[in-house]
Amino acid sequence: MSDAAQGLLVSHDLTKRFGGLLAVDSLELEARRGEILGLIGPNGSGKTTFFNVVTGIYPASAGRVLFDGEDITNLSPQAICRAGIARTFQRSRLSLSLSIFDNLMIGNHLRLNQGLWFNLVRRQAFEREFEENVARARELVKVFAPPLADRMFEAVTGFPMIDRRRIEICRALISRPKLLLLDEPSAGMTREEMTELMDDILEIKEHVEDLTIIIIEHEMGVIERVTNNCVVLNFGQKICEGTYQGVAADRLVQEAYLGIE
Amino acid sequence: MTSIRFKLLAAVAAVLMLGLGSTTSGAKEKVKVGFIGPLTGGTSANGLGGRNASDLAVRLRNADPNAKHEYELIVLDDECKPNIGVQAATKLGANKDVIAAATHYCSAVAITTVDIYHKFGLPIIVWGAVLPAITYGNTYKEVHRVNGTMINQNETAAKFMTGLGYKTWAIIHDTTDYGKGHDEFFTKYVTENGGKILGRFGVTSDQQDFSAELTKIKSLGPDVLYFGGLTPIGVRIRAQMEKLGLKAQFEGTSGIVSDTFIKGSGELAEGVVAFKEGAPTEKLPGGKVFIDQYNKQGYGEPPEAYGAFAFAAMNLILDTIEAVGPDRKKVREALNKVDGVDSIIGKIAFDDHGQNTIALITKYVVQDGKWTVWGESEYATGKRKLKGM
Amino acid sequence: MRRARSLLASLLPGLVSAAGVTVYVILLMSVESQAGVVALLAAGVLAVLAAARFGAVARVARAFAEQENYLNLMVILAVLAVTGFFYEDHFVLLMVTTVIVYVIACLGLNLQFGYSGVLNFAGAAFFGIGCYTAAVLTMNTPVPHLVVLLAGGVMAAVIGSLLILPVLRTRSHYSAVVTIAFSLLFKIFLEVNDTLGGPQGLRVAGMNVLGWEFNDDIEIGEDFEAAFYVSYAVVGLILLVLAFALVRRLERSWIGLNMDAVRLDETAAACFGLSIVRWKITAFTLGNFLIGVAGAFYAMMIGFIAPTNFTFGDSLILVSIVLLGGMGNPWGLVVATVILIIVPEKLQAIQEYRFLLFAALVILILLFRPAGLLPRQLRTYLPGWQPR
Amino acid sequence: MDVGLFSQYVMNGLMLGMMYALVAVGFTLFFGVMDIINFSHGDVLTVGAFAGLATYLGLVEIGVSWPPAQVAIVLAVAIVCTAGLGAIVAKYLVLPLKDAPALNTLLLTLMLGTVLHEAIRLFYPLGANPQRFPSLLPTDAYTFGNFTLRIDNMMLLLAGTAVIVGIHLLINKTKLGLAIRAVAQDSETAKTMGINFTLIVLITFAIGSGLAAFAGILHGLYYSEINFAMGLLLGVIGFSSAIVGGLGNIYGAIIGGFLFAALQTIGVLAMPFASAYKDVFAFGVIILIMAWRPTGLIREKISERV
Repeated sequence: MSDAAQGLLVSHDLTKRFGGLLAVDSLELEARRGEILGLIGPNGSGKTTFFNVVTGIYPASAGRVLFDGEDITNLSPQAICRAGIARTFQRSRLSLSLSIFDNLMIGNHLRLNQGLWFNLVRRQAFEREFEENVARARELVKVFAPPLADRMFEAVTGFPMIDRRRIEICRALISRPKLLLLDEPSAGMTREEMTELMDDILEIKEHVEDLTIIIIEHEMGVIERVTNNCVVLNFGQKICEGTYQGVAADRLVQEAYLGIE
Repeated sequence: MTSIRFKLLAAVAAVLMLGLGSTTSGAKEKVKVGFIGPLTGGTSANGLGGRNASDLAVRLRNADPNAKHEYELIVLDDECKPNIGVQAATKLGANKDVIAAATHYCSAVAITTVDIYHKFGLPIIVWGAVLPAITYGNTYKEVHRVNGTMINQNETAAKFMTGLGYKTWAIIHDTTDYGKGHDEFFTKYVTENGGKILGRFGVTSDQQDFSAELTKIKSLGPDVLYFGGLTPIGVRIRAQMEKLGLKAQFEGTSGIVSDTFIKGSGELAEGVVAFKEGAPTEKLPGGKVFIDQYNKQGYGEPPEAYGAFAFAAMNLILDTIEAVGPDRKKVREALNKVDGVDSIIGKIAFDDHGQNTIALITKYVVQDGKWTVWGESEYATGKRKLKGM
Repeated sequence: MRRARSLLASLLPGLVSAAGVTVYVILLMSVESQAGVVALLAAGVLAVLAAARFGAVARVARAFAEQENYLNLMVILAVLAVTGFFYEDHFVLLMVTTVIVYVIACLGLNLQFGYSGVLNFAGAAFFGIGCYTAAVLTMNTPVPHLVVLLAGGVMAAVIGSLLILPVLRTRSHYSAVVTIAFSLLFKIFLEVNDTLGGPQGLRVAGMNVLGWEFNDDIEIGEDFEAAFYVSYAVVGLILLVLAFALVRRLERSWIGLNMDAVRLDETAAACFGLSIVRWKITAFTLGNFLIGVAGAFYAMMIGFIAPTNFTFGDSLILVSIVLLGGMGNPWGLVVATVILIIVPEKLQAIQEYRFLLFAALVILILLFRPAGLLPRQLRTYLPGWQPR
Repeated sequence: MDVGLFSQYVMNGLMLGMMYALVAVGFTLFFGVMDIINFSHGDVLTVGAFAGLATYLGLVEIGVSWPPAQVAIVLAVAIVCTAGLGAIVAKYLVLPLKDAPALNTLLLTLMLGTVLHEAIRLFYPLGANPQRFPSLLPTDAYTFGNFTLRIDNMMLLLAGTAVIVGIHLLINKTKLGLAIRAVAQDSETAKTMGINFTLIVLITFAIGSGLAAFAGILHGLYYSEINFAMGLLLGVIGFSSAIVGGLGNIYGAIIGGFLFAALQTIGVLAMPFASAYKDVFAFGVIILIMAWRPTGLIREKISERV
């Protein structure tokens, strides 16, 4: 039984060191259930490193990560995925030579029957599972990227950045995570695309109840429009938190980040 | 659709060409004989020499107006690899037009393919492979060999060297069947004759650096360094002995009796001893003719150590076909009965296993940049001395 | 009726091309004169180029994709047709069977680095393990020969598992060195070690299944006699069909997808719960198993094996076949193997220059057709399945 | 074991290790700038050695017989030849495959190596046979018990050390070295900072390949013999050394080279009647090291961006 008052994801004193460099420094952070939390800060302030430690790609140097009341510090990426966290990557990490459907099924890995016997011999059962998942994937794509629904069996290489970003978000969503980590979804997009993207994110929130999102962004417009709360990092430390308006008014933040820009 | 039309055209063209190819035969009946040897890879020099020598035998025969048949030589490469050898042997064996063949320099290949010749009933004469089991490991009537085995070679070598007064040996051999076989038989005969082996070092055939082995040998202090292997590493070992100040006498096997060894070692070759089956070609009846004719044809490669054997084997095949006609069974029977036939490598006589029993072994020493027969060298007369004598 | 006709129409390009290729191969194998071989090869290349120019290749490819089952059957029939045509000719049948064996081994390699990205430069070594297993078992034990085939595969997989730890822990170039070292070590070990025949190698008994002696020519009645290689060609073909089906099914399942995901991006795959270790081990072990089975079969056919058959150079030839065919495309393997095995054999004129030309050809293909002769297509999970 | 013998083993090991290290450094340089393995490196070494031999024969032909001049000209010609070859390889074979999978480049360079040594075998006069390499250095020898110290070996060892130190200085102390390191660290950033990426790659390949020619001549002078296949095993061992040391790290390559030489020497010493197993032993240890340290003894900096 998890405590409702406690956030879905909580980090205590979380530290990540690379040699002499403190990438994340004693970070205390809390993402409350159902909110969209913005994570902002200048380049190299430790935002992506925080995601990587949470998802198990890097081991933490010190401190703890609690998810849904459970300690997930230093679990393998696979175990963390099983616990219900899914993510996107700063530089799009889709498998470009595969189809949209294939990429979605990679995201759907834990819901597919992975037995050798099932896959090789019980082809009729496999066929049923395949058809079910085609339907599921189409449903999901129809909601978040309608034009792509009829092109699910084309290679990802052929699609523009905004579509790839959508596919990547769908890949993260298809596993029905409790927590979605978005790492700079607007990178490399035009103004119009960014607006579409913000609509998409808000739509996700509308369709999937209880979903908690942490979003790393440089575009303050995106942060302002979609987040409920913000945490500002600098040199791996939290320097401020609150709503966007509150944070933007903070003197420290302006000095560290907004002022410099 | 286009592709089909193209293919039809191609087929027609090919058929035409086949027709053209086969209309050139003259009045004489055309008979096919085969040659297999390593034409690529590390031992290709010997294979190419053997091929040229066989080719020479066929050319000379075709130029002879008294010959009953016109001969065509089919040459195949075994790459010194057993599996490729099987392909080549099958190709010859399955081709019923091929009456007989001179085959193989590499023992590992020959030992693999003898079964195939037996299966297809193709009589063959081995022209270079020295492993005893090729003839003695079976009772196949199809398999013959003109060159001697490494048994004869090492028996002579061991007796000769112990006779000179050498007492202790260190052995370096390559880890191919050639090197390992020589190691085995030399050890056997040298121990029987009272010699002692102080150390034995296997090296791979592509090894470059032997300093660790040679340093160890230096500390063992043998009278003689026996090397069982082929020219390329022989050259390397000889050079590195010098660098490390190893003063032992260098003794080789048939694998280093080549001009290449002397060219590669320069002045260091002086006084190296080695043993080879057969008498020196130029000393044998017809040997001089062979060398003259070989040079006249302008082949790109020298005949090397076993060219004369390949020539003798091919000549024997051609003689037999002339005598009994182009029939595999008859040729096989006739070859089994060969006893005391003259050739450029001396008299040939096959025993029950098809092994040439009159396998003469000649002792060589390098003198002034030439492989010289021991008895004719200044070393035998005492004018020059081997190391440690 | 109309259905039958439309089926025929969609089958036609595939049927015609399969028949054409069969006739072409038969012609190529029969031609002896070098001029004939060169003319045929030139004609073949021109035909393919012309066909590609006029879109015929694409049509054939589509036919194969749509009517897979029929056309797979067609290809099997084509191989049988070649085998039947040359039923007396030992040498041609040996070449056909050799091609079959190479394809099986390359299917194994394809699982490893074509799908899962696990580099293996020791293909010839695992092939050799299969061969040596067959030699030891057939000569010293009464184990039935079909079991020997399995044992060859199992041995290769088991010995391969010794390498699993370093192979799993290392990536790309680092894992290349592990298998290269193993490949060199394996050959030297066999040469030095005397219990396994040393450099001379070992004899292997011919295959015998339920009293059917493979090494005897086949005689039916008075007049009909066929080369014993027919037996090997037929059994080899059966093995090939099984291996091909296994690899195809694997590719067209979630497992094939997992392997692709592992190859393309390990980190991303791990974040979605894929066990990198599990799928790499599956691919490596299964691949080695196939290579080992191919080796055991080959050893029984050839009858004698020696370490020089299993050098690093031989491993490279296997890798080249997979790369040239088009990584991950089993059909590409078949085409590449036929070219790399048959063409040098027919072109005797190039004898000493064979390796040079072979290497130059591989370089050209890598430069100008980096995805191989038949690049891999997107996955179709079910044969002939179309999204509705 | 007495001191003389021990010194002899150490000396042998040092020479062998030097040769491996020189080859390994080339591998590591190429990897640094391009993240690729240039497997033709061993055969480029062979080309260098044969170019040197041909130059020597030419010099004798035109009457240059003063050994120091011969050594200098042989080295210069061989290095220029392979440096040019290296740059050509980089420009026309390696750079075009920049975005292809690593395996493609690996196979391409392996095949290029085959082309190079097969070309020597077929087109150099009697190229299939081992060739005698002249002794151009003084061959005086001093003997201390079981230890034979030859002046030429000593000179080769010193020359090799000097070249390795020189490469170290070049990489760490010069502007060119800075540019090479910048490209190695992050070619994208280096490009934005105005470094001519292509030029740096070509120069690095020229340097590395020139180094191979040097190693080839060293090999010829030390062993008095060269052959078309000498680069094959040297290439594989040099590559293994670079990997075991840790790719992209010059010190790693040097350590790897000497480690491999030590393993082979120890293999012979430890197994007097089974010394043929020494390569089995050496490669076995390499596999174990890879299992223990998957990215080499000196760890490669993990620069993967997630």
